[in-house]
Amino acid sequence: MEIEQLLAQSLQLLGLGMGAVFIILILLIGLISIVSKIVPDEVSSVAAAPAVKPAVNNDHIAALTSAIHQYRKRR
Amino acid sequence: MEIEQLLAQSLQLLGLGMGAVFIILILLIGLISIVSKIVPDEVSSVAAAPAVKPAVNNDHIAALTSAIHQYRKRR
Amino acid sequence: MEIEQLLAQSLQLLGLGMGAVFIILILLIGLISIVSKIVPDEVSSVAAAPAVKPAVNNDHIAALTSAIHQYRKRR
Amino acid sequence: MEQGLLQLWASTGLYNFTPGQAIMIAVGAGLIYLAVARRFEPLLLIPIGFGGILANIPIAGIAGPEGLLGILYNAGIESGVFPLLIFMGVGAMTDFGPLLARPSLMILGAAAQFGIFFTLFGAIAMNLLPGMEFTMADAAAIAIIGGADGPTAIYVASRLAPDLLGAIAVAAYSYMALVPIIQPPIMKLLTTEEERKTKMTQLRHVGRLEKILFPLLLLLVTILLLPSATPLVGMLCFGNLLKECGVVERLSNTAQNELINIVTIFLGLAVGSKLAADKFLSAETLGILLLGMVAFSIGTAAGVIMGKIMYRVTGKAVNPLIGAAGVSAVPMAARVANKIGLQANPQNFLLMHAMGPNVAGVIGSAVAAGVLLAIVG
Amino acid sequence: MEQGLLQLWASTGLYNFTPGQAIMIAVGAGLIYLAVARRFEPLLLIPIGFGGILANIPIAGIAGPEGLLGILYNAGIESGVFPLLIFMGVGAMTDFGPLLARPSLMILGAAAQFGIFFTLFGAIAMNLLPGMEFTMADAAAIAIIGGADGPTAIYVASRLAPDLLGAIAVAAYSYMALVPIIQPPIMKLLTTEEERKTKMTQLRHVGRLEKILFPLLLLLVTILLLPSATPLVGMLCFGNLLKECGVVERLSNTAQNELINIVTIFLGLAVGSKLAADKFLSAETLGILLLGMVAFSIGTAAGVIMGKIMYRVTGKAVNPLIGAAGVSAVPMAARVANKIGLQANPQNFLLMHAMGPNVAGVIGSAVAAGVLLAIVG
Amino acid sequence: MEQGLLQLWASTGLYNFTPGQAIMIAVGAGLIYLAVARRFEPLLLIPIGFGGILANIPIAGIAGPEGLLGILYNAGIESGVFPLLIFMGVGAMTDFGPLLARPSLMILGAAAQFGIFFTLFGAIAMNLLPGMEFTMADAAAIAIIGGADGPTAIYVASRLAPDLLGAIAVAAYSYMALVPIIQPPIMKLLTTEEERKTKMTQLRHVGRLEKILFPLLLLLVTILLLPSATPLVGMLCFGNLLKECGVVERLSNTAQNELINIVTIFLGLAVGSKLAADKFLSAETLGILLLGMVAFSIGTAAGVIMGKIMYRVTGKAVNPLIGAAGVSAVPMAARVANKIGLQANPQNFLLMHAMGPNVAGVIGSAVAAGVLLAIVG
Ligand code: NA
Ligand code: NA
Ligand code: NA
Repeated sequence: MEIEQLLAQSLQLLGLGMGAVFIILILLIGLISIVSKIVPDEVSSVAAAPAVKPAVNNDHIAALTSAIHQYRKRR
Repeated sequence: MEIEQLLAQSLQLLGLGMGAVFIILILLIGLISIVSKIVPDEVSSVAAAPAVKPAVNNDHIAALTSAIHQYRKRR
Repeated sequence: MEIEQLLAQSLQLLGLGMGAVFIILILLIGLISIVSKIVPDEVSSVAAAPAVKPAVNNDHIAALTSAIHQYRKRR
Repeated sequence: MEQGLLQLWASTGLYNFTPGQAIMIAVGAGLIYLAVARRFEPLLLIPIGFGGILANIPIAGIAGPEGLLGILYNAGIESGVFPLLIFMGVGAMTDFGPLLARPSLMILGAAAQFGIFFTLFGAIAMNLLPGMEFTMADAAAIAIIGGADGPTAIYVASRLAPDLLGAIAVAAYSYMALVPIIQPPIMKLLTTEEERKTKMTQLRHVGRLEKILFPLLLLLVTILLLPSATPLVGMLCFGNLLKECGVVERLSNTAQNELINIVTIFLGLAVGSKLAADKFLSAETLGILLLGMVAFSIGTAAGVIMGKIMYRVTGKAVNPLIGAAGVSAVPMAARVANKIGLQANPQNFLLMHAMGPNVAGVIGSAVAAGVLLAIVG
Repeated sequence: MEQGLLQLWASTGLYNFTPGQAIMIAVGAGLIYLAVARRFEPLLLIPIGFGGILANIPIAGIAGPEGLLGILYNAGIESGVFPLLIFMGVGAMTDFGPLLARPSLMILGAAAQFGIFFTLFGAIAMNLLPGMEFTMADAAAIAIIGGADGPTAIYVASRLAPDLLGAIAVAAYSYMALVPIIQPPIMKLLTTEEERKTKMTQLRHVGRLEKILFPLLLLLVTILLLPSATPLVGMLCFGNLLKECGVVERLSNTAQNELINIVTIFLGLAVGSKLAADKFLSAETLGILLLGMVAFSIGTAAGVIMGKIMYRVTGKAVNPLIGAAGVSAVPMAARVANKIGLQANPQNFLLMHAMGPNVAGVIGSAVAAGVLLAIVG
Repeated sequence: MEQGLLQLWASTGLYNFTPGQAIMIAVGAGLIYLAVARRFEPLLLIPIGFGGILANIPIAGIAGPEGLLGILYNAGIESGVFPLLIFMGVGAMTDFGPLLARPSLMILGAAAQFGIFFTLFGAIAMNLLPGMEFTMADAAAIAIIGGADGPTAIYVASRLAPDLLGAIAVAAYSYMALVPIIQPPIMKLLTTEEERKTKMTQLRHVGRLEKILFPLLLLLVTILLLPSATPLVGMLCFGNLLKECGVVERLSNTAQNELINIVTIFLGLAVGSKLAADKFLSAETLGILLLGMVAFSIGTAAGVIMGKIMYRVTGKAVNPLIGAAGVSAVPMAARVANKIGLQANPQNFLLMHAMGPNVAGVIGSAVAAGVLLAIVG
């Protein structure tokens, strides 16, 4: 490749790269801000309890099962 | 393979498998009971001593040597 | 190979091997003695300090750069 | 510039996602949620769930042969190395003392393996349903979920049905976490209040030499009768010998700490690589989840029923509840037996009595795995 | 005997040395000297320097395909496994709390990546000089030095320009060690005394759930927009999740201690295998050293300038010095910002404020690496 | 059903055993017995013995190319990686201070290597016996047992005579454990009561910088004169540098704890894979056991005789007993010298004086290994 082409390509990479970095980090700033507003100040008691009793319902299997059903319907 | 064959084979596996599990664990129960009767209540002082002096005889080499001799004779 | 040759070769290895071992260890004795005379009794304060501040000059890059220059000149 | 932007856009996830991948990433996140918020076997389900997310990222190919998860899978699971090292670590962490103190209770650990073999039959029978196609190897790999032992399930599945490995591992660890939900109703249904109140006599002291000899005896019996189980049983025994022999403490510590931790991280990520959408999102997975539940329930019931037999035979010296611990799921199942026992009688501490059948269940399912590998493999 | 002596003499190093090998052994010893006496990133530069020595021993072939270093290189660096595991450990050691407390400062971590892309352009421009021949892939691998992040640089170089890996890794770690020398003059040049005196308000408390969600959010954004960065970002997030979720402490401890230590030893030795004389002693290495310095300087300047912009926009709520920490080089760059701040105002503690941009810089350069891998790779 | 039963019976160990396998399982159990009850190098002999049992299980194929032991052997011993990593750990655990305090005593560590080369000659001479057929490579691999250093013996054997590796490793570690039995009679036979009573002056203090420079000097000399020894010596020096440099404590700790423990487990099991009956139960093994004993005895004698020479030359400043420690077998041989010294004179503490020749013996046998690999390999 000619040097001019390489230089052009690298300039383009400069733009794309800095653009991608800024877009991703700015998006992340937004998401973090939203989360910090939604999330209660301290973590929910369920997760924080040191020795929580194991699951009390079957939402696990329900989740997997519904995911599969959903997927199969879409195909 | 036909489904009937598969079902028959799986029934057979059920019998063989549970048989093997019971035979091995029952054999083990017997062996453990025998060992617990043979073995002294607390471990022999040789093994228990915290800083036993290393071997005092050559039964190690003797063991290996005799094993080899024995094997070579049998061939 | 004939057994005589093998025996001769193994005798030769005996000489070479013991020679190499002695030469290397004696050389090492000499080097250690020299080092122990050159080196100050306790380690230099730079290396011994528990939380030394990082490098204060560029002799690192200088070293690499000069190594490369030197090499390229020799070729 | 435009071309570069297009190239970049064509390389985004947004551009390349398939619905299956999106769903599987949600499933991975769901596993992590259950592991963190509900304490579902977090040591395994966090790496598996995260691995599942990584495996379903478009373009990146992390689960492919040149991606990290693919490399880990090939090096450690296809080869069988990771589950065997985990089993060594389990051996180094297991105290067989309660089992040795009252070896007859091992029979409970044998009975509970009925869950495995009944499920094998059930999986084959499922072929009568449309959309299900389980070979004998598939059925065997699914059945081993009933062993309630993660590394055994992964080892057998990697040998017999690698395509189903993801679903089998997820089912095995999930149901192990669900033992406190699945077992109690079955245990209560099959036992009377009086049976559940049964107290058991204190366990005898077990000497050090007996503990050293046990792994060697166990290995010997397995060698003589079922060599196909010796990779699993052998590594369990090796780990236990390291622990009990008392002269290689540093190796024993490493086997039950750093080494098993490292392997657990790698194993979990590698199992996650099998949560790729095209393999996981199928009717077979539903069948596996259903059969796994059946396996656990039947295994529990078989253990309890054998417990009831022993209750009668021994003149009420055995509380039938500890039979449920025979499925393994160490130590969760033993704790459940203890808890149900306490509900019936607040002075009734069954934990140590249940640990014997519990660890016997690990041996039992390793033996069952050996049978399946010998005949189906 | 004579023949044997000749054979032995012909097998000595003295007989077989090339000047390049001798020089490279001196370079390896120099790196060890700097690591030990000057504390230049000793965790990496001691293994790299020692590996460099071993790689240049004549006859022994330690860096060859059947030598220890060659085996480690093929197993861990060519495959990408080692840098990814290091990144997992880094994730398990990193507290993203300061970043979460004031997310807007992430913008500083973005700006500092300008050093990478400017250097890419500079490397291509260097082709105008005689004796330099950098392909676009070479240029991208060199540019990533500006990310000031060792594992990222090694990962990208191993994918894009394995021949330059030795020089790139040495440059990356050396300049990371030289941050306290390189950055202060630039920081002082670009800021006024008043700006440097700026105090910042205390950071808010960040809850545990926010910390758990962050790695998942970060991964999600990366999946959607830049899948090619997900191997690096994914392992960083996985490690951080292990740390923050609080339910797998033993895995987290292993990831940030024994596992990362083992991998660091192997990675360093393997990188050293690329210090073979014929690859390292070339004009390209000089170019790499020069460009790396440029990359660090430009990155620092860009961070500080963005800091000055934020200083104005926020009405003096942000001290521009912390922009320099955006290059990453965790935690050295944050410490430098703190130190320069203290020089201007002895009550001005910037350390925790600089940690946000600092860890954002790690994310930023992983993202930049993803762009380079997506477009150039 | 019948067919299934037959298939299961045909897959039992009972059906498939060969007498050789049964004997080798007994040998493996014997090694474990000696390791546990008699403390024969348990860190190695328990994994080796257990690996030997696993390797001789019929059908299971655990030592085969797809079995765990076979995989570990190929990955770690055929490649040379495991012994080299052990050597790194040994380096990180070794204090060369006593050697540096009085370097002239290294000559004792040189003299004791006579055991290696005399045994080489002896092994070749054994070909005169019927049933023995040792090539020069076999003889060299056997001779290295006289180095009294496990990883060196395994490394050399894996390169020169992999088929004999099992017997050589077992002999090397067994005789290292037997040092307190083998050495004292030889030591007493060759010395007078007066010689044994000789007290030695206290060792000078050795500075940190000397300790840092030593591994680099040692490596330098080896590079210049004997590159074929640099893999072994290099890793020893690398480990020692990690320990002594003082700036990478976490790497040093990992190298001398978790990493060496993990590798020891794997190495032991992998060596065990070479205890397969068809290789081990041969006349050659008897020859190896005999020659190993000769090697230890001759090495001890040579060390003591050199000690007597130094006793004269230095005017009774050197106790000839410490010459026996020159065979290495660290730290057992030094302890034996100390014990025999105390028997002659209860105030005569030789331990630290014997540590110098002891660690010099490690270097000496690594050098001897280099010669053998350079000329025979
Ligand atoms: Na089980
Ligand atoms: Na960065
Ligand atoms: Na030696």
